[in-house]
Amino acid sequence: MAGSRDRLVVAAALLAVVALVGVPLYRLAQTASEGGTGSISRVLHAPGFAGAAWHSLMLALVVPVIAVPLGAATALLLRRPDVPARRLLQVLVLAPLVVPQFVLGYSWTQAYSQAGFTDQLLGVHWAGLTGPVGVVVVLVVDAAPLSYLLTTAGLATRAQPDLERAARASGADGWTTLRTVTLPLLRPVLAAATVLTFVATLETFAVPQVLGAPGGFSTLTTRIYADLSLASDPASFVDAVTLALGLVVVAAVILAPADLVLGPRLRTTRSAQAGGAVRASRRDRRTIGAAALLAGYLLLAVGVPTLALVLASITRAVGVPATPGNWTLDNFRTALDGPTVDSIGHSLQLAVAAACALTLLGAVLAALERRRAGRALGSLVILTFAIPGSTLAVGLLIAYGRWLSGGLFLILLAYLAKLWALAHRTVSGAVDRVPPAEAQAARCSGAGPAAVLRTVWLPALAPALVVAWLLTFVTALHEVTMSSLLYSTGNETLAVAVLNSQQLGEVGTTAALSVVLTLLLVVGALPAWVLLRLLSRRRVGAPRLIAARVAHAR
Amino acid sequence: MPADPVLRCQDLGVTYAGVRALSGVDLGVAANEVVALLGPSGSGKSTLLHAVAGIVAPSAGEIWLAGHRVADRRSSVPPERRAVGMVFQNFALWPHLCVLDTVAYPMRRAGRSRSAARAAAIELLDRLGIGYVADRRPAELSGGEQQRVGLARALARNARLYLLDEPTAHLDTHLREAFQAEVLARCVDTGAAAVYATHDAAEALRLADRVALIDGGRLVQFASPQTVYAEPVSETAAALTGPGSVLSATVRAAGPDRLGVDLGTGELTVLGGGAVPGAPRPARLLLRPDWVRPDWLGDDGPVPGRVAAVGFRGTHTDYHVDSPAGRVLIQHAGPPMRAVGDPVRWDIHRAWVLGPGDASAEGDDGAGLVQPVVDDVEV
Amino acid sequence: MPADPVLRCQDLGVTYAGVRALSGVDLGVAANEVVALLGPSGSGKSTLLHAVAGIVAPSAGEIWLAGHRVADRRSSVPPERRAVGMVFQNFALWPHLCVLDTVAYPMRRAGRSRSAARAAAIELLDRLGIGYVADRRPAELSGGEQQRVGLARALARNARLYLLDEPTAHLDTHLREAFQAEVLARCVDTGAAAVYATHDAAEALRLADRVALIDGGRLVQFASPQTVYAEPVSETAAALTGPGSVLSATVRAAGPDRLGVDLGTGELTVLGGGAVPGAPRPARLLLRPDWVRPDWLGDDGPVPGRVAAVGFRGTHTDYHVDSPAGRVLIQHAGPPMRAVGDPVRWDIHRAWVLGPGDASAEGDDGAGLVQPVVDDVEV
Amino acid sequence: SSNPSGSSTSELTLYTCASANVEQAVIKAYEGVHQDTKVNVFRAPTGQLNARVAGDLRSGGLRADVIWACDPLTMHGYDTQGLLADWTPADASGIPAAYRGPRFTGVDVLYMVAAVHNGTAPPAAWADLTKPAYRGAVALPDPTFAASALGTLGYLAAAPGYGLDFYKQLRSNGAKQVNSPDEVLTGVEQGRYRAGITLANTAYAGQKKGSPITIVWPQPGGVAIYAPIGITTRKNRASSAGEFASFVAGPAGQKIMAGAGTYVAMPGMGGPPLPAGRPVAEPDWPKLFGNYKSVLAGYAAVFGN
Ligand SMILES: Nc1ncnc2c1ncn2[C@@H]1O[C@H](COP(=O)(O)OP(=O)(O)OP(=O)(O)O)[C@@H](O)[C@H]1O
Ligand SMILES: Nc1ncnc2c1ncn2[C@@H]1O[C@H](COP(=O)(O)OP(=O)(O)OP(=O)(O)O)[C@@H](O)[C@H]1O
Ligand SMILES: [Mg+2]
Ligand SMILES: [Mg+2]
Repeated sequence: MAGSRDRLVVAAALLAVVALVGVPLYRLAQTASEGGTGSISRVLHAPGFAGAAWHSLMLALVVPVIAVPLGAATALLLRRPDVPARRLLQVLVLAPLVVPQFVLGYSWTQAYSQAGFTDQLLGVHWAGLTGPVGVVVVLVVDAAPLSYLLTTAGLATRAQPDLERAARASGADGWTTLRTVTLPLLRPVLAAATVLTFVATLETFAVPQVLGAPGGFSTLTTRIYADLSLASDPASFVDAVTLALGLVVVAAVILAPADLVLGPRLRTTRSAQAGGAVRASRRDRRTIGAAALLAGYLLLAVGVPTLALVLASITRAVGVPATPGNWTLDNFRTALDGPTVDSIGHSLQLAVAAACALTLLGAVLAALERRRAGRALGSLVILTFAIPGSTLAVGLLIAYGRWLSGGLFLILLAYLAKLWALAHRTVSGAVDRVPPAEAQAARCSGAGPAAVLRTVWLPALAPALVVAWLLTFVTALHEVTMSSLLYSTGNETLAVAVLNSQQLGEVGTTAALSVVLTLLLVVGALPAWVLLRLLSRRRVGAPRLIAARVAHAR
Repeated sequence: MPADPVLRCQDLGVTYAGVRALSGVDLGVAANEVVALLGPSGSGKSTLLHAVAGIVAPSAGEIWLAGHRVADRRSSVPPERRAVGMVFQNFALWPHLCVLDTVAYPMRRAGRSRSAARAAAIELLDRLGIGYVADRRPAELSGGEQQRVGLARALARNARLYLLDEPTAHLDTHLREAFQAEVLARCVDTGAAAVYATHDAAEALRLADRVALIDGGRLVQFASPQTVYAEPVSETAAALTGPGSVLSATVRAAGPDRLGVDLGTGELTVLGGGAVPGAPRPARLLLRPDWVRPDWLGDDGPVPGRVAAVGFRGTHTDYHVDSPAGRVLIQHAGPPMRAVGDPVRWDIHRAWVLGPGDASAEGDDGAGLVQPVVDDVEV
Repeated sequence: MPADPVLRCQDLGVTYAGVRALSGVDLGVAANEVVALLGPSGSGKSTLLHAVAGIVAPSAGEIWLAGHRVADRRSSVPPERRAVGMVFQNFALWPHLCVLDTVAYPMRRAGRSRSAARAAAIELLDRLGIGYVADRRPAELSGGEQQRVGLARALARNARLYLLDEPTAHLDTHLREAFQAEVLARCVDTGAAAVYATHDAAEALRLADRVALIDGGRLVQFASPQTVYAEPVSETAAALTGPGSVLSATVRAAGPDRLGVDLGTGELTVLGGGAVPGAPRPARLLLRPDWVRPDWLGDDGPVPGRVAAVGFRGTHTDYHVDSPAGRVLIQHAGPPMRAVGDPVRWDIHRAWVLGPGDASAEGDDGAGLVQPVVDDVEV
Repeated sequence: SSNPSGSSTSELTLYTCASANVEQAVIKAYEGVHQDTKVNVFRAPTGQLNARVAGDLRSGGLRADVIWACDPLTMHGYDTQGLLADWTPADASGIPAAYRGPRFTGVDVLYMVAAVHNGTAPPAAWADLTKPAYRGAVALPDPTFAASALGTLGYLAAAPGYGLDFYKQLRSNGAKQVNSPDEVLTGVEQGRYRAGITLANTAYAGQKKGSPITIVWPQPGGVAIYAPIGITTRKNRASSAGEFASFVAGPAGQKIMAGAGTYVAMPGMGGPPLPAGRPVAEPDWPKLFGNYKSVLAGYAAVFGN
């Protein structure tokens, strides 16, 4: 009967995959085929296609290669209890996460472009910002927190310091230990981070649009957007869809083999011996140096742009010096009047609902993945992550609009479809670190599957689950394209307000809006972050009666 | 053995990804019985216990618990629905639970209130002498403390059968016997049974009602401690059940339970048995240390020898003595009274003739009986 | 001990988050020497080894390796720059490396080519009898196989000092002695030394040149095997170093190495020593089993008794005998020849008088000498 | 604007890309007059609008009764798909003929003008932007993103003395193409670019707030892009669709829009002040409907990458 319950779960998951991934993709494929094979060749031979495709692929390959090591290194550094200002750094590292993508490019131009913040202040500006290099840098900064969080969650899942000590005692110095033990044990986590960053970059739009265009740097996603803006002509619409599916194909071609071949290889079965306690190591010069380096990075990559953004939000008009004389709250008033407040409410509801559902879906998938039945599911759900929001939204509209058009629920579905992979990979990376013997011991102690889930897997995976929740929540809250396409009167989301202010060309208002949003996030995410820290510290107060006993023992 | 044994394995076989770890094991355990599972490293002890617990599925045969079939090649009842208490060789403690909650865990699952479970857990921990670590996490415990937490957790489950996988490997004699007493008491009180995997012969012999010798995944012998010690079915079995020496000698039957043994110094008539040939024939002869009597003073011991190695073991001293028939292990109470090279004459009052078909068995696990002698460093 | 010992601990202390695990340990190990670290569970054996290896930093005292100070309260040389080979109590095997690469690891770190390291690793694995698992990952090994991989890895490091934390807990006698031979050979060949943590008294006594008794984080006694067995400094020490009984008797000095002992049946003059009072005075008397001689047949044994429990141990049988002076443990070769309740008279030829200031030491670890008797289930 | 007796109200769905304040003002006014009608709005930039329409069409048909686009081209696209029903405003007399068609009518107008950062000599004619004075300092919006830019392109490409050569010269003069007119404006306001082609209303708004820019209407004129409205061929289209559209196109609606700060199609309705005697250029939309693809292709050859 446990078996039947099992089968039920599997069936439900398969159903969800079909509904959220299969159907929309199928309907999009149908749409693309409207134009026959003609549209494909038209797309392929359109001027500039090759360049855009190359740019997209280049970004998707380069960004993870820089961002993932950066994030992982940060996590490994901040895991050391002896890092100065550790707590503060741990918070700041997450900052890029809370700055919405739709102002990211803008905040950087504000900060570093000619006549920007640093130019006014120090007379230095960065010409390369608009162009490939700028795009890569900003995307890296934006992506680093992801791998940082995944790595941190992984380390928190099962820190096994004794494995590293064994390496030291076998003659390996710190670096060699990192290379030969710590990192290999993190492989599944790093793989997850790489895949997610790869796809997210492949699909990113806002940053290339703002920073790429002036340098003549177009990507597939910007082309899709261009096609859509001309899509009152059905042909261009079909082109857009075809391009989007192209992205899916790229993702599939690169990821599916990696998942099926590499995935299992990276996994290791832990044995259940207690991993030894983490002990404070003496602070040395290298640690301090690294911390300083990190602080500097955060200042340049997060501090200055954010500051520029805040200044823009409180400055009367663009182009006037951000001196107190020119400060005003008008931007905030404009930002918050009209439907904005309600829409923020809606977005929060959606984000919370999506995050909760996604954390569950992700966990379920991570579990099924290890069965023969669910092996390929992981590679399937990532496909919808690869489609630009606008197109995926159309896919869902086509699939379910007949019944759900204009409701919040359709937007929720869109979020689930889009972000499932994000939640799944986050959890999946951590699962491998939990020794199977722990679950076996629980069952031999009389725990049924449900109890094992609650008492062994949940605590073990808690850090990963919190991170999954956090990531999906933030992403959903920032989401603009899908909801702006699926909303209707009465259930406006934040996107509507954002696009409105953008459409009015009121940079200040957009800035103000994103500042509000950031504050909201900080308020909302702080508890989750604290929770994560508690879990990763894994020190829970002893029950009262024990404390008493221990006193007289020994 | 009663009609409904607590445990019955029929032709049980287990394979791991091709590796055949267990095959054709037939085993029955009655209520109140403590069976020692004695075997060398890698012989399949843990595998057998895991199969009975329901952690690994058998690839062949059946497992019956209290008259119900719980596993065969097709189906398998999950561990939580088998009334077994398991001690894992590698403890398998939960890093996120403090000791108290770990031991309370099985009782919570059995539906007891948190406070009741904790109280019972405390009591159990105290009986195993680790009440003082109740609020610690496994990572903050010494090896033996971890192991005792594992023991407490197993005992905390109200089981019909306890599966103990080298439960005392990290415990000193005192704790070891305290725990064994605990288990025996439990078996008597509740009519439960226990299967106790170990490779410490002395421990197995003292503790168990019956000893199951397992080697290379097969059940070699299953009998009472005294039988497996004095009448091992094979040289491997002999090696598993305690110290001893195997010499080649000419042997013949000399009446009931009597042997005529010629160690190259004329025939001696001694107690014993085994694969005894009618007419005098060369055979492999097992001599346990307690069957050999050294004669330190005089020279009326029939067999001559020369001390090749000496090992002080506290209550007694091991003397490895070279003699015409081969190297023989002699134990004598007290500290060493002879040095390497000293002559010594000795006598035997019992011997056991090993079957011939066993040289192979010895070959394939390489565990010869004459063990490397640690005191002479030519090894 | 030579001028520059391989290891010297001075007033060494270690605390874990408040828990004081080790204090005031002074220990010296010379080249070629094998020191057994004998102590009950939780006594601080692993902590000491970890401190020497550089895995935990001392909270007090100093550690010297081959004449260099490697750790004090302020600074600590990292493990990789101490020439030590460590066997971890919980193996600490790397889940992602196959056995071969695990054992090759230290040699690779020492700068040997991959192929050379692998060849050497194979050879080492074969010597420990696990060549057949070379390409498996730890998760696919039995407990004892895992432990042997841990041993191989430690031996694979070319060290001046080997730190072995209960290295044979999961091995059978045969493998155990094979490994110990390996270690001894290594020490002789390379002039290295070894510290061997265990709680198996017999093993420690046979293997070690000197035995360090550790209890409650303190070094209790540090002497030759025969001394710690026959002349333990305290009841705890006596408990650690082997079986025995503690009786209360009236004792007086009776000449050099002679005691007058009255067990309530008139004075006997026996070998022995210890905290001997000049005038007859009640004292706690340690009797090792090999100091007690039962007299099964006649009744000329001076002390009467009655068998309270019997335990078959293969080479010999334990008889726990109740007598006026208390319960005494008698061992006799061969299978049980008396049952519970049978009368038996006995004699002693040696005894050791334990110091008075020791009752406390007994109190705080609860390890009384008269061990719970497993055969009568009233425990 | 919720109505207690839901039964008696008729609902009307408007798809638009007009800016919120304008569209909201009009709807409020309309609902004020017609208590029994509730207007649902889907407002999005042209791209999303197109996507939504396309999605509707493939899932049971268009769900809009009235479409109010930001440019004629988009509207024409819908028209050629047969999404627009025949409709002309009740009294369209006030609206210039150029903005009137059989199925859609322009209700407000966007003007593409030149904005220069203060301290830069304003261009008298569009052609001046190709002068060395503006080398590397001009920003222009991407016509594939913004219909306003496409309109401008359409006009200048056809204008005598301009054509694609003009864009070639811009390119060789180091002009930068960004996405939207708003990015152009922001860049100019900041001083990242000295001059740029952008929308009059946002530019004046920025100037009003104090951004250091000057706005000029270069010869042959600021390019006018009218935003048309029309009713759909949706089956069971709301009866009030035509009425609403007519309201927007009629004097009442125009006044309100003007009040909301947009340049309405109907002259004399007020609205934000515009410089007197400004030159205004009207693209030849019908021609552009036919050839915008080739125009874009030609442009891509210049500014594409
Ligand atoms: N990380 C830790 N935090 C707190 N206490 C600890 C920690 N590790 C060990 N201890 C305590 O220190 C004492 C000594 O531990 P240690 O592991 O040295 O004992 P041991 O002699 O190795 O015992 P065993 O034979 O059981 O392995 C024990 O009481 C243990 O509870
Ligand atoms: N997961 C596995 N995959 C492959 N082979 C395995 C696996 N687990 C165990 N084996 C093999 O099966 C055999 C029996 O293993 P088992 O753990 O039962 O031995 P054991 O008697 O418990 O030995 P020990 O006393 O060392 O624990 C061993 O040879 C081992 O190599
Ligand atoms: Mg085992
Ligand atoms: Mg230990």
